[in-house]
Amino acid sequence: MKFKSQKVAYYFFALSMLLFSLQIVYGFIMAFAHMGFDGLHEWIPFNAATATHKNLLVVWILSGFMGAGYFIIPDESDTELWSVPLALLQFYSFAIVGVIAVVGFHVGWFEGRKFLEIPRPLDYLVALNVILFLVILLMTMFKGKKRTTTAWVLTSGLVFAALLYLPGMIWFDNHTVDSFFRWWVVHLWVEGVWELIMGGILAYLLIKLTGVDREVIEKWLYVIVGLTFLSGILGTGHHYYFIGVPKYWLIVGGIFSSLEPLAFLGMTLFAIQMYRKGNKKHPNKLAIYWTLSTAVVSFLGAGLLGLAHTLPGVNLYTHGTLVTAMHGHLAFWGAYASLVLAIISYSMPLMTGRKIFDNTIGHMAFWFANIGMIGMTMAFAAAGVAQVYMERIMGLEFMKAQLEIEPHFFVLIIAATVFSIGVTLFIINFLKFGSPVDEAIGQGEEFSALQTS
Amino acid sequence: MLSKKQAKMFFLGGTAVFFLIFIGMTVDTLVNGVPKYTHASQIDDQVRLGRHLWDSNNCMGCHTIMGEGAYYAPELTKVYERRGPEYIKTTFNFPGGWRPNGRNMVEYNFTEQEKEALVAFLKWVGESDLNGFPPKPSVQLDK
Amino acid sequence: MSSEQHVLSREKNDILHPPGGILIWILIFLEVITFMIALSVFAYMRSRNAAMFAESQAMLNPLLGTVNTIVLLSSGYFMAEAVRKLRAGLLKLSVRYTLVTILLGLVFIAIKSFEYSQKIEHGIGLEYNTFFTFYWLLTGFHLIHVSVGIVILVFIYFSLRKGRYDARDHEDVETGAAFWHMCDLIWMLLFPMLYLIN
Amino acid sequence: MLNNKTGWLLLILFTLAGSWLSGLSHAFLALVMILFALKFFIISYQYMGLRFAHPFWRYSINIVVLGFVSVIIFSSL
Repeated sequence: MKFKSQKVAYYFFALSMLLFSLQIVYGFIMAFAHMGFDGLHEWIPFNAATATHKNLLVVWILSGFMGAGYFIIPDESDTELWSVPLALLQFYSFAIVGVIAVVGFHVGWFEGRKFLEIPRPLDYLVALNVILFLVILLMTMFKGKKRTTTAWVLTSGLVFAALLYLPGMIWFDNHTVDSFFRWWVVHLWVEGVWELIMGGILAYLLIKLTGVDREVIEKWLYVIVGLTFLSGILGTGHHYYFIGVPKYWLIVGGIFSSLEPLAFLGMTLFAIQMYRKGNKKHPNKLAIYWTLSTAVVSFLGAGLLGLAHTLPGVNLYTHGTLVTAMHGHLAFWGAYASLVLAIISYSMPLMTGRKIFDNTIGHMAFWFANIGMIGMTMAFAAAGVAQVYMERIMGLEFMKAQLEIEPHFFVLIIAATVFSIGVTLFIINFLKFGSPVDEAIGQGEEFSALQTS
Repeated sequence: MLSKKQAKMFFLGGTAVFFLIFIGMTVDTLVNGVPKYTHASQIDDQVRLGRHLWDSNNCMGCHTIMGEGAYYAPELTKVYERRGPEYIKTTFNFPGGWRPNGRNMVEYNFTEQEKEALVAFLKWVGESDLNGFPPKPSVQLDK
Repeated sequence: MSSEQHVLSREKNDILHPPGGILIWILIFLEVITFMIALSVFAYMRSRNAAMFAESQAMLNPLLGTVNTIVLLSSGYFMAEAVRKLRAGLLKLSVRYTLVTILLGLVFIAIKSFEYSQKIEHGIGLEYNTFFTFYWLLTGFHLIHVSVGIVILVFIYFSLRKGRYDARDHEDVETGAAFWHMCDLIWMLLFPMLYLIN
Repeated sequence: MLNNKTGWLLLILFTLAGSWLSGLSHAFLALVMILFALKFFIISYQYMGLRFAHPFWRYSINIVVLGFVSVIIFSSL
């Protein structure tokens, strides 16, 4: 850690961990309900559970991104954060809005649009909050003398993420138009500007962890985010196949979204290549593990599993089935959850001065979480494919098909237990670091000395 | 070899061009496509109220519509055609919550007008041209 | 061995240095393969509905298409010459050839626009039928590439006039030229598929 | 040896031949596609300097173009 103000990141990371564990709890509630055990129905009906599960995901990942922003931007701009009190204000208001939203879901306060269930009044608070966050970051960048590409890519990703939230806040009479713009938010987030953020954080981590020349990494960073946008923007078409828009979206969406895996493949090859090129190995093994697993698993989950059902002819049958859940789980885990865990693994030793970066708990957390998530993906895949065949091809009624696939949810719960053990271990490790201390300032220097030699 | 300037131009230029194409297609879709495909002229106050109820009760948290939503309860795009209005209306205020096949629906307290509105919304959805979704099963085991 | 071959063979056996730079070649492969996928889908749709496709194809004007092909190929020739002259140190000629390339590119756009306006006059839009959906999407995307290519060439033209490039340092010109040739390559696939064969 | 000018002449010749042949009969489909593949190679090898490039790039483009042309020809037989 170079600067005192980087400690703000810790609060966001801690909030991230808290919400992540809550999200898993709601995941279990839903999995049990799918198996037929919906004893909590009176208190937490399925629609409240699913809204909470999805929104907690978005909020904890955003919280992780904000923490990453507060950690990375001062380092890259070579200056203290513009204003620590404002950053803390932003943190507390963010947490409060999150709590209100989650409590609201349980008393039936919804907006009811997939992924954007947060009610409209809270949307405005979120917008204000994010504006404050961006102002702090941009002021820090302008204050500092250095303006690195990595910092720019990260910041512009965050700025565009905020801008793209706006189309989701307009009311449209027509459900189709509403759907259309809802995907502007959701798709252009996860397959567009969030990948800018991902690229920025990944580049920062690779620069720090491998010691490869910054110029080389940033040059390829441009190429990869370029490829992401080339395929991702028109790839939005794969959400427009069946919502009541012209047929040309089938062609455009089909072709461009099948190119999307190439961007992820580029990201994977880039990370592995840089890792192999770097001759100085950073002692923080866990951060390296999580960084590389982000690159690899995002290709598997977002790239390959996405490709598996993105063609219009296939998607006609798999659209709106558990096949989507299969892709969604591994994609979010690989691309974004692992990324937040990677930046946490990297920054915690620097903020607290405790060098717990190669311990058994950490390694077990890594393997349990990843293996568990792959198991969950396979359970979803089996359930989804069975559902497609029974419901869409053989014409069985929805509920009859659902009863047939209940055993897959048993497998899902077992895999999810393995996954949760991994996440619990990660959080135990996180707690072991304790809180950040001022004595840790200057701690990163020994690693940067390693890199420049 | 590749210079950083070229890479930057590739990123900025590519993004700008593709975003412009996307905007163009969006405009065409919203102006020429959607009104025709979704019978936008038939959206009246009933449908509007139905959609509002649909959203504010988070029906998408269990059901799917146009294939979007959660995967806990049946897909409702063609439910008007499949079940008819009376059946749909029965499910809303069913004492203890509708539970036909082992999965609980929330018990609602809709007025007669609200029920009508939801039915009107589902009817409107069912009449939209969705490019062949939901697909016709090749075998009809349940028919 | 001419001087041109000397310059080029210097980089002969290096996989990371194809002529014009590695980024443009990654892009060229992506583009060519994308258009090939689209054309394969087009061919598949045609096999399922041959009569409608043949009827629609008859509504296109192969003469305009052929003229446009010749215009585009000639512009490609002038661009290749511009790069060759630059390598030989003949900056003035290079500037002139680049200008001719740009003008021919504009002629291509003009003819294409005329063709488009005729189609629109007859009420043949994006959603007329499957054939024309493909026609508009494919030629439209190609036209966008041509327009982007012209923007790039205009930048190169002014940089050349300012004397930013010479016989030794001209990689950007090669990259721009490669982009321009890519438009030719794509058109070599589109033209026979859309206008000629059935 | 091919140069830019003869390349251009061949390109124009092949274009006219392709248009003319396809107007005569649909039986010339394969021939037309082959003419256009040849033009593809003239542009990439002569104009874009691919003939001086690493074999990787040359083989890749050969495989891609020949693969596409043969798919089109054989699927129409």
